[in-house]
Amino acid sequence: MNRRLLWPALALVALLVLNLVVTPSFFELRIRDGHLFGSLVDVLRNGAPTVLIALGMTLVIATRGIDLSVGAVAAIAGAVACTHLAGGGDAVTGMVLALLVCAVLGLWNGFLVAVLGIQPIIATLVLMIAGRGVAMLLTEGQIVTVDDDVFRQVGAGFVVLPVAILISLAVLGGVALVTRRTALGMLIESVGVNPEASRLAGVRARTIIWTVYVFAALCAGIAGLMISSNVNAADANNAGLWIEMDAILAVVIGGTLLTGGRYSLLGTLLGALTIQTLTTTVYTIGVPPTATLVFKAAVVIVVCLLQAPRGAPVPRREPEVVGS
Amino acid sequence: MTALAVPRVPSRFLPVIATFVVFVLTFGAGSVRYEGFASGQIVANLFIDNAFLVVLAVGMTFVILTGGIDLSVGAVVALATMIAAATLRAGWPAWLTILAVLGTGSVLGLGMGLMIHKLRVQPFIATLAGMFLARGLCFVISEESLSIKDPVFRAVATETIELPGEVTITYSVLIALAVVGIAAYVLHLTRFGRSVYAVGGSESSATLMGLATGRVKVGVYVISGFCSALGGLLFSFYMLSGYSLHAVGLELDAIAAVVVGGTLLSGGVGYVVGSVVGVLVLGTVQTIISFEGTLSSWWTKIVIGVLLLAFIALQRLIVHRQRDL
Amino acid sequence: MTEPLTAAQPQPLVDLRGMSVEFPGVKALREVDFRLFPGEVHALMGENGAGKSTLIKALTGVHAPSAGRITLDGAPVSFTGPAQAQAAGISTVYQEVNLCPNLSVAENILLGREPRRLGAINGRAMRARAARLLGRMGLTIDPASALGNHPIAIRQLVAIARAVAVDARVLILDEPTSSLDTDEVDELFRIIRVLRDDGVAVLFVTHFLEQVFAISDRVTVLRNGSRVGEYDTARLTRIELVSAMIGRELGALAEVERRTGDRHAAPTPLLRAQGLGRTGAIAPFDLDLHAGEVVGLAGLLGSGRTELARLLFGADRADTGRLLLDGRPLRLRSPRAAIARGIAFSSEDRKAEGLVTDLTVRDNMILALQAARGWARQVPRRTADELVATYVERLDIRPADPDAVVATLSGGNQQKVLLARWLITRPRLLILDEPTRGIDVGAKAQLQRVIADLAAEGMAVLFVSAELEEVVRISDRIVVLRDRHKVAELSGAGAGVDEVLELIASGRTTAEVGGR
Amino acid sequence: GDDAAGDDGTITMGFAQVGAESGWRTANTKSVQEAAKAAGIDLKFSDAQQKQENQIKAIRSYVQQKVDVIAFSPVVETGWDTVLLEAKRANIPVILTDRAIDSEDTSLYETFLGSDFVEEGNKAAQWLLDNTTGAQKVVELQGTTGAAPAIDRKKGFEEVIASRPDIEIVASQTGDFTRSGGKQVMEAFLRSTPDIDVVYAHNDDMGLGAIEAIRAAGKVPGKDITIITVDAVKAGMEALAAGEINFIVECNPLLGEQLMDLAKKVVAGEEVPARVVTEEGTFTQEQAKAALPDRQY
Ligand SMILES: Nc1ncnc2c1ncn2[C@@H]1O[C@H](COP(=O)(O)OP(=O)(O)OP(=O)(O)O)[C@@H](O)[C@H]1O
Ligand SMILES: Nc1ncnc2c1ncn2[C@@H]1O[C@H](COP(=O)(O)OP(=O)(O)OP(=O)(O)O)[C@@H](O)[C@H]1O
Ligand SMILES: [Mg+2]
Ligand SMILES: [Mg+2]
Repeated sequence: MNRRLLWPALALVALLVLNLVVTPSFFELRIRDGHLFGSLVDVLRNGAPTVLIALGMTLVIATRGIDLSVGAVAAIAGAVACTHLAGGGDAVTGMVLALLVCAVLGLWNGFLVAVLGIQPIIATLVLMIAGRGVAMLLTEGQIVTVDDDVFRQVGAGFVVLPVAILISLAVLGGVALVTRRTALGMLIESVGVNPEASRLAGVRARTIIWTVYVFAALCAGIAGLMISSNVNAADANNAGLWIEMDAILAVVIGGTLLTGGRYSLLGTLLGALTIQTLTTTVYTIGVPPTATLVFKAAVVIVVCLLQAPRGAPVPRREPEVVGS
Repeated sequence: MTALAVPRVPSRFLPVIATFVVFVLTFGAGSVRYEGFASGQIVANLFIDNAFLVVLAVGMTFVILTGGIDLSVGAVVALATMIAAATLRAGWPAWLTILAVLGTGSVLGLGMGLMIHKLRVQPFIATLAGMFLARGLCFVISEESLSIKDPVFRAVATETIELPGEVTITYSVLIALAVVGIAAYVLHLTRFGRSVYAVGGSESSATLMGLATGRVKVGVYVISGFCSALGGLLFSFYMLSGYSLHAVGLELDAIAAVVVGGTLLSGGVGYVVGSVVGVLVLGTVQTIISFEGTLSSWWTKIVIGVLLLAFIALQRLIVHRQRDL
Repeated sequence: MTEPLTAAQPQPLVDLRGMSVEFPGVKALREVDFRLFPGEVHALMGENGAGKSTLIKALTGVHAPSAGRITLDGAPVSFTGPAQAQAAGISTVYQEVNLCPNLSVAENILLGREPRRLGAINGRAMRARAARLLGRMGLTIDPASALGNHPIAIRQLVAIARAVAVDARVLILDEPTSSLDTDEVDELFRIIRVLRDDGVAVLFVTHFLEQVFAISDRVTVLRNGSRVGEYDTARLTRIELVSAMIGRELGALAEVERRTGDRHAAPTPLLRAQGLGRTGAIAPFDLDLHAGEVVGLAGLLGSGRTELARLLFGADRADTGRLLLDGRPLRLRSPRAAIARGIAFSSEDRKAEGLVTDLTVRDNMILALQAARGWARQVPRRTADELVATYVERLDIRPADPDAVVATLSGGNQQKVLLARWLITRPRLLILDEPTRGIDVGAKAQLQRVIADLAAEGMAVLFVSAELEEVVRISDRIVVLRDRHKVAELSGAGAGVDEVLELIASGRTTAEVGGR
Repeated sequence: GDDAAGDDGTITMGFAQVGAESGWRTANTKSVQEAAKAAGIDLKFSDAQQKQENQIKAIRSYVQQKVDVIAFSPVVETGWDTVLLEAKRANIPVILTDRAIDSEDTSLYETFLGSDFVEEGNKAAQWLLDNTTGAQKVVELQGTTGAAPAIDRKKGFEEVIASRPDIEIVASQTGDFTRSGGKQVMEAFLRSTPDIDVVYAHNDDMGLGAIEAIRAAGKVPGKDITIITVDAVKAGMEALAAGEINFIVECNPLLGEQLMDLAKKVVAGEEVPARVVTEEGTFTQEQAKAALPDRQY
């Protein structure tokens, strides 16, 4: 494993061990009705939307961008699918429709960033605010409850493992494959590190930026479907609320710099799982709600302290700019 | 627009000027559309209602100019209101409370700055930890909201200053404007300020040029922590209460104000004045919404988004036009 | 190998003993001794990657040495950063121009020591002082203008102005002249001599041998991180110096003879510019570039060479005139369009516009080729490895590790990586803007040979260099620019350095083209 | 305010809503808007996006616009004095909905109309006392940490169960008033705390989330585990009627009509009681079945 990923991985392991100490049954896995159950499976399943969104976010951040709108896009996806279902529509069309809408929203973000040249944080802030309004407009501010067996599968279904986990892993595998087997990964990094040099080398920076925003929106869309399917309802207000922060945090914990360039999908996965485990830990070890945030802060700070470079710092400064 | 286009302004001022022009245009549009909009008091209210945000945006400007980010400001504001309310309730004199609040904010900022500089933690993570910590401490102090009954705080909060033309402002406005003035002075006329820009332009170059980049990086987070605490005090004047859920998401408003004001998130480019105009822009959007008065909750969000977009698009347009001339 | 030292000065000002610096996987310096005396100009020589810059960085506290000690004026010192070195009287210009592009020229010169009045920075005094310092370097640019708007050569001069603005005891210049023209170099040398006579110790790195002999009193040579020896310049010959640097006899390094003879320019131009121009950048000009021919661009600093090259590539949009490719009109909307039509452009500013420094040597080398193929069709790993291996060998890139991150390469090796990127695309027209910046003698000769070969194989090359000798040596035709106008076009046969120099300087135009 | 109303007879009301953070709140908004239309009151509505400072700005702008009466829901008790003082200076009467404010100066507002969150907690606990015997392990799904309804519903519940030492809250965690929050927390509870008897959720949504978790764990909600929630929104009532929830304490969002009546009286200068409590009940499963057909929201 990459050295950069050592600490996030250790943090994750430490959290899991903590859980094991407090709840001895934490690592237990049981098969019931052909489904795999257990706390670890819960962690993975609840973390699936964050993993997905963080994957999209990783690519966006690698191009020096950021996408704040993913939470709102997730809410819109849930709202589109559920209102379609509640109106008597069929689940598959509903979900396809939702993802189409998300693709359009991704195109929109990409347009603002790549074509108009608006700073990504502001460009996506627009959709972050307005998007939730759109989602609420669709649901008229109510929580739309649905009851559909196909739709339920996305977030709560099982094929031995929860479907949500399988989807996230599939997307992770797909992205890893596409970015490694094609030149996309390298071109994304080069646009992120030095946009001007990339332009002069003939890289289609605009298309690439556009692609990553669309991809991020699609990931957010799938995550939104999972979130709403998990509770069989579209909650335009709360679905994916603040998930953009979790996703960015996952990316950053995974060792990808917010300044763009080199990224690590595996790191992002570790980051997202760490965050989800932390949340679950808070519930299982019984941290009182009033102390939850102090606990989280303590964990983050401890991890940072451990991670801090010690010992003989031979090259004192990493030559982030040209060496020699 | 045309009036401003005539004298050739240095292109680095363009984003700020463009933001200002757009602000004036929007305000004009509001005045035409809504009765009672075009009054001096509305402008004054923009400052009264956003004094704390101005102060936060100033602190955030320092941080962003170095290429960093501070997510803790909203939480520190809440913590400040909480500490103020709790200590005043415990009978502390107002001055001691104020010192305690400002001290806490600065120390938190120092902690985050050291984490970022010494431990080389990414600012996003360090300040997020700061945010959790500050918000968490609020809950530890008290889960419920506490009102502030201290006479000094009440006086500062309620007393107004009469300006000509029947316009009144509060002391908070004066404090905020003073902070802006001091910040502009520090950024442009002191070595520390210029180093802030240098670090944002290229940290490695600044180091090789022999600047104390470490001190600058830690310094901006201390400043931001201090500004957050001061903003928190202004917030306590505004609300006369301490509450752990105050100012949720305010950090995004502060960042948005700074960026709308033409500061680049990548660092090295921008002005405090821009951030102030950015705050005014966000405030105007809010004012327009409340004057409209018929928007449902969701249309409110959509309209805020659309207005924000219109602002930025117009700003880009003006900047582009000017550059091409 | 070490020569006996002249015992002229009793005590060195700077004394490095047994310095070693290690990077993960690389021993960049091995127990190097180095002495610098007051009142001398000391040249530090070595091939690309020999460890010159590392030595300078270890001395000034940028890198922590793994062994060794430094004494300054007899007292042991250990700097933890450039700030401390500066405070101790060591003023340094590092190899890459390390300034802040977002600040003004004046600020870049005086950052950290701005004149103040009542505690506040006095902007007017600052600009006046900066203007004076720039004037000393023969520069008349506006001190209030943003540094980022100036070309790399100007930035280099600004960095030097910053370094000489303080009363330093030690002045270190790491390849300060790599982008400069003869005039600027003369100006710089004049300043250096004044400082030397005042007792300042000057450490100077360059790859131009003439400059070494022109200015330095003594020379220290590094090879592969170790010290080869310390010499008196007066008692050293060119040949000795070069063989000390490369560690073998000079044979391989004979200058590239003029090989224009075996090249045949195609009769019809490959690319033809008619009245091409851009306001504020370059006046409209005509230019024909033929396959199988090397055309050199000569001119002074700021004469518009870079601008001309960028127009031909579509990096900037032209606002007058037109381009014809193979006789057919060509509209270049972007660099991408140019690349698709077989035009390649290697920028002079490798840091800002060339390399993607966080990526590996391999990725940087195949970037343009990959971009041309589109993201979906990855250059097969085997092909990539072969191409990379070929050019690593051909250009002698060190370390020869395709997975090394470019940021960790020495300046000269970075430049070679950038060149390799464009050579790999096998363009029909190759535009090279200062391709030899920071490259050592051996590699330079090698590169010139590569260019000559490519032209012989039918490539058209447009070659821009601040080093006039090089332009003259390699070109079939030389286009002379002055004040952003094309003033002359000389065919290679008739062109000598002196003639070109005279054209550049005098304002005379040749009848062929005439100034517009 | 009184004189301004006289101009053309219509009353203008400024209503500063907190936001639209839940179905309950949306129903509340809708009720106010519809009632205003029905009562011929010109409503200026603003949504504060869950931020108290925005609510204050809105109220200040109503003062600026010289409306006849201002109404708002102060979800936080504190922080209103300054702006209400401005309203008072401008002679604009203020009606609070939902909750009172923590101010000694009762002249700052005319009246308040709303529910009592502590009372809701009491009712929930009382039902538990009345309908169970023996030891009960209760898990609590709290609302957003620090939010007034969460604090009070917890307080009210604890007050009453204190009288039965065998009822114990074994775990308590925030589910942020959302379904997915409720589900996630309940999943963790089910694993860390064996033999849960009762779930007390601060709102229906978290309760509905908990039901999903309980079902996924192979237990039967409403039978194996007793579920008590607060609010009585439609989805909650349906679950109650279906036997998955055992008891719901109503928290009625439909304040519109009562509010408009009060507003008219206040503008006309009539005396109004200092506190008007909304009519709210509780629902058992049978009552839910009966009430469902004509529930409005
Ligand atoms: N930060 C770093 N990490 C790893 N290796 C490095 C780093 N900096 C330099 N090196 C290596 O150290 C060796 C010496 O490099 P240095 O920059 O000192 O060479 P140089 O003599 O200045 O060459 P040039 O003439 O090309 O500038 C090279 O092999 C280089 O790759
Ligand atoms: N002596 C000078 N005084 C003022 N400006 C100069 C001077 N020399 C160059 N410039 C600047 O040079 C720029 C144009 O240079 P350009 O890059 O075209 O030159 P060049 O011929 O490529 O020279 P080089 O690449 O060697 O710098 C202009 O932007 C101008 O500001
Ligand atoms: Mg070097
Ligand atoms: Mg040039």
